[in-house]
Amino acid sequence: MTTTATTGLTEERVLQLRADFPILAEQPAGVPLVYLDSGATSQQPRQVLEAEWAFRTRRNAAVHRGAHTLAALATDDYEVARDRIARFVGARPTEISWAMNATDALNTVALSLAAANRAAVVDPRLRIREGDEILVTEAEHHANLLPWQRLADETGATLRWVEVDDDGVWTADAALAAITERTRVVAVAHVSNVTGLIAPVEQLVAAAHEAGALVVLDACQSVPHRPVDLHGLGVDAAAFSGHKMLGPGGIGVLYLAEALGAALPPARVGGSMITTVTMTEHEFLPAPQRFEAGTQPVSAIVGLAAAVDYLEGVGMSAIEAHEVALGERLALGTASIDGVRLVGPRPGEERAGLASVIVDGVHAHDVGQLLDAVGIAARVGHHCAQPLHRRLGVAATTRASTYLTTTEAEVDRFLDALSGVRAYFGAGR
Amino acid sequence: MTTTATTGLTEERVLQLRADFPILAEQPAGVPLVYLDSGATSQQPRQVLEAEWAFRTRRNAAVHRGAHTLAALATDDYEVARDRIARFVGARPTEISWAMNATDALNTVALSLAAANRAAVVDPRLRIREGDEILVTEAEHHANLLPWQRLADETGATLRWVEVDDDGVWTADAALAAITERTRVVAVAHVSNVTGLIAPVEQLVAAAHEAGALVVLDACQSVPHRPVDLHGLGVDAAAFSGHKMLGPGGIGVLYLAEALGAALPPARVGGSMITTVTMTEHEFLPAPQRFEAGTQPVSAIVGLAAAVDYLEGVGMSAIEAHEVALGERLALGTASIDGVRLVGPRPGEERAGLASVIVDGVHAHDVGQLLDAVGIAARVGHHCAQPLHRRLGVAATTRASTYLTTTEAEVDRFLDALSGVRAYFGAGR
Amino acid sequence: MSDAPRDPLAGLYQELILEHARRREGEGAIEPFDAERFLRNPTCGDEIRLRVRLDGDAVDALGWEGQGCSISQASASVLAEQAPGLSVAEARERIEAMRALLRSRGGVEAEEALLGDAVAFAGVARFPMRVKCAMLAWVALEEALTELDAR
Amino acid sequence: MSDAPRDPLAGLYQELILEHARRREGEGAIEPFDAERFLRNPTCGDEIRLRVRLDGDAVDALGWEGQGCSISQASASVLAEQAPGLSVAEARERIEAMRALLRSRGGVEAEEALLGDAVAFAGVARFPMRVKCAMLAWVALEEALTELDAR
Ligand SMILES: Cc1ncc(COP(=O)(O)O)c(C=O)c1O
Ligand SMILES: Cc1ncc(COP(=O)(O)O)c(C=O)c1O
Repeated sequence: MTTTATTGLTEERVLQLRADFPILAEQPAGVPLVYLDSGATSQQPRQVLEAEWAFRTRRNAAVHRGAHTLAALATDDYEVARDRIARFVGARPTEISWAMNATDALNTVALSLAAANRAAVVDPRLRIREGDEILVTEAEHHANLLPWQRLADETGATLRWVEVDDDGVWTADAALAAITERTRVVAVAHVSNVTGLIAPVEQLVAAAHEAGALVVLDACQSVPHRPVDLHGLGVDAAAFSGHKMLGPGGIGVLYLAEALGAALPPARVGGSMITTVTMTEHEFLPAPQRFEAGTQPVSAIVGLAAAVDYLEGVGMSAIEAHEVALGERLALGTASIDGVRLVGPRPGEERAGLASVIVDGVHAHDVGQLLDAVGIAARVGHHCAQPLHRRLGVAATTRASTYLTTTEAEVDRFLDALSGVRAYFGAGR
Repeated sequence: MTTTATTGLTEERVLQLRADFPILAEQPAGVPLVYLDSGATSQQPRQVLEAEWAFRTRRNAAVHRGAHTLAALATDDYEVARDRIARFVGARPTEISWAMNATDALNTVALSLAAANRAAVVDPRLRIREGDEILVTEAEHHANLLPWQRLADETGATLRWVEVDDDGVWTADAALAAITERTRVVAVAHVSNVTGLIAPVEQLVAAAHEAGALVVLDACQSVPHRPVDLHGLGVDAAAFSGHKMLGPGGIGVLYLAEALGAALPPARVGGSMITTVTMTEHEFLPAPQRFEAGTQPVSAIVGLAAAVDYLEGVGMSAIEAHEVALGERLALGTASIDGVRLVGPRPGEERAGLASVIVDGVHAHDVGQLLDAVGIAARVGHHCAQPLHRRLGVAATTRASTYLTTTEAEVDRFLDALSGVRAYFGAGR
Repeated sequence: MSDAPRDPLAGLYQELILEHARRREGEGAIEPFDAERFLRNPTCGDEIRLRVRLDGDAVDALGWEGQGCSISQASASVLAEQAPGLSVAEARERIEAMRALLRSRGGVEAEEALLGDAVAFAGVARFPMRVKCAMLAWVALEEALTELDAR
Repeated sequence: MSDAPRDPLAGLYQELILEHARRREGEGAIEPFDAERFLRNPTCGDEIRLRVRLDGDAVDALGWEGQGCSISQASASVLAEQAPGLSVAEARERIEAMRALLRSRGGVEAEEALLGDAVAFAGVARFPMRVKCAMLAWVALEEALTELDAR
């Protein structure tokens, strides 16, 4: 078994980090908390809370267009945070704008493409017509599926998808074969939130760009957990959420590569994103302001920058190695329990630090309830991926997802509890 | 002069409240801060910060669809907060959904109406066609203007507006005369962020409903400052922002009256707002969930509920009386300074607790700079209302806006500093 | 509130519940039927399709198909066992008692006389997230009866 | 950083700036002209329309129209006073020096010899929000010269 000590995080280091997360000392179910639900939302270290508290009690004001000092200080913090977050994902600050969450960011891309295609003159790079294709996978999160269903509907394009196998896994070959000259958009999750599968982004980008298609990356499960270089990957757009990367809720990040950001009309319109407004007309500022209508979640952005500082302080490569080892431990462990079916890549194959399972004869909600009784917070349900679950033949799975604060002992407690589930419910009797 | 002591807040009470706001003790410009920019963004009391801190360090989790205790606790807090906020504005909890800010909420209404009108079968209540009219005023904030410009564009409807006079004021008569059978939407600010004018909402609603039009209320400057009963007013939709009412940034509130919420399609699509999703189709949950795609800003919502508690603890009627008195003091005071032109209602006429002025011969940015030098944080610029400023014949005005923590002495310091501006810049020499 | 029980699940999964979840009394689509309701709990995906046949003013037969957690399946099974023979008014009364029991958060003494085996669900009251699961079939019957009333 | 001066505005509104803001040297639309730029500072709404005419390699005349705060108007006035007679290379050098001065946050000693009266803007460097105001006309000239270079 891979040991996390060499390239990842030592147990000592993990315990040290855990001390920064007040909630990990809580006992919501009356027993020590084993938090294995970072895939849904992560917990926040003191440092993030303190950065926000400091901002709100010392420098809070409406940013930009303020002549007073407080507004200047707030604007400074705001733009420094943007720089910080941009650097974290290998982007230019002007390529980063804000959203309510990743879902909002993905909707913005799809809504903006729809608006671009309703315009009298359509930018040829953005053109989507009847007969064109939008490509997703069968494993997408609803946030990266529904906006494209709707865009296909509105433009008359066809939504196509890469199918998954019985384990919920799709292959690079199948995806590459599905990209044709008719493809206009390829929208895919970098890391699946259910299977932990890692998409071959570089290959997809090469093929998509060759075909003249845009690539939109749902980076919700990658940016928090491994080093991501958006320029290096070459995608045209990407979305991720602050609340999944130690940051606060209410802040999503939209990356639009310079060329796309310059071409796309905004989805939302209002104050702070215009140059001139008359009663009948309006003109927009360039990106990123163009995509930032109204007052932005400044304190959350400052908090997210602090989260990024924290993550980089630990080291994204170390976090990745730590979680990959835990993911493998989960895969191996769950696959060896009788009557438990592991979803996604097989043990030994590449996967992120999470695992979803099906317990034969026990509904996932009952599994989750029993886990909760021993303090384990895992997630049960369709994880916003109903088509994938339908393909797997179940309504719900049970998912354990790890982060930098997860210990091997916690994974083992999960595996141990999981082993007892079928007996408890008398499954297979 | 009206005294605030009888029906408003005593000076003692205001000083007591100020102690709850850590930032008011700061000296960003090196002198004590006189914060007269609550109209742009308000400051947050300890109680709001503490509520969020408690949530984030003890109960933070993804809400709904979680089987574990932490998720149940978070869901509880989330729905209790929704109830709290709904009650504050006289709405049912199912009529309240979340947005990034008020701008986003207003965009949602306009985008959803556009989507409804692209559907194969259009709900007659939502139908907007060529020849129909959307009515706004010349004084609207860009957030309540641009979305309607775009909706008019997309539907072929005509955007009409109620004109303002030389003071930036429009009359109920003019507005009522502008509502015809062709009117489909009336979108108006309850309180103007520049002039402090209070709209005759009940009259507009009666006339609009008579004509079969929807009324959308931009309540950004009313809900924070005076008692607002949305059911009592009878509007069909309303929007306001948490950051203007002692709450955190990143949370806007969208009110959709039950009938409209049931009829409107969502603007954003994704997780947590669906019943069934296949690769080709999706079905939505009823309101409010239908309008809440993806992870919502739960901590900010909890903070906003704490802000509402704080406001009600002080009493919205008392806050209103306090600010109305300060608004009158501002109006009287500014109107009596030589070379200073007060915008909006005349002294003695009804106005909210803010005032915008034009200083003859001195650009607003220079005014703001000089005020800042003596610690006064006022706002200068077009306040996201360019058409109004064009009508007033200036590019920018200087605005002082008050809140429950503002003292008479602060207003007087502002008036005093304003009196010296023209001399400092040698205007009129 | 803070007195966490040693086994927090004690009381939730009564043996009777697990047994009913396996037995699935009344599973199947009855024919003919007077009313049918399809209900779905969007939070967790539990589903039920419930059919009811009346004989005059009494429930003659009840059949259901569905999927979900053991709580939702067991409560459908218990309902199917109890409902036949009840008058419509009695059925409504029992549904109301079940609702009161589940919403009590432990505060209400279960009306054992009225609810019979269904008192096994008393433990669900301490798990608010599961109340909807336990009520699913019962609400389906309630809605079916309301539909029949309206005819 | 925390040493707040007693009059924080000292150094910002030099008498020379206020005087230029009133004088508005070079205001007006010159004819003929070789290049024109319209620039707007979206943050505060300051606007300038600047025209330049060359005589061989030298700036022959410069005229501007615009509106904005005293800083932006005065800096246009100072520029209009200084530019005529400079070679294009000298003009660019001076624009660069102005930028360095304004961005210095007080750290750079103003090159008085090079900037002349424009050193009066040294105080702006301590007010980052006003730097764009002071640079507006100068950036307009820079862009106009770049446009002419490209011809
Ligand atoms: C009247 C009015 N409408 C709309 C807005 C926009 O609010 P937000 O920036 O929070 O979206 C504001 C605040 O700037 C406002 O004062
Ligand atoms: C892969 C993936 N995409 C999209 C989302 C949506 O993120 P959010 O809810 O923050 O908008 C999630 C998280 O739920 C996710 O895991």
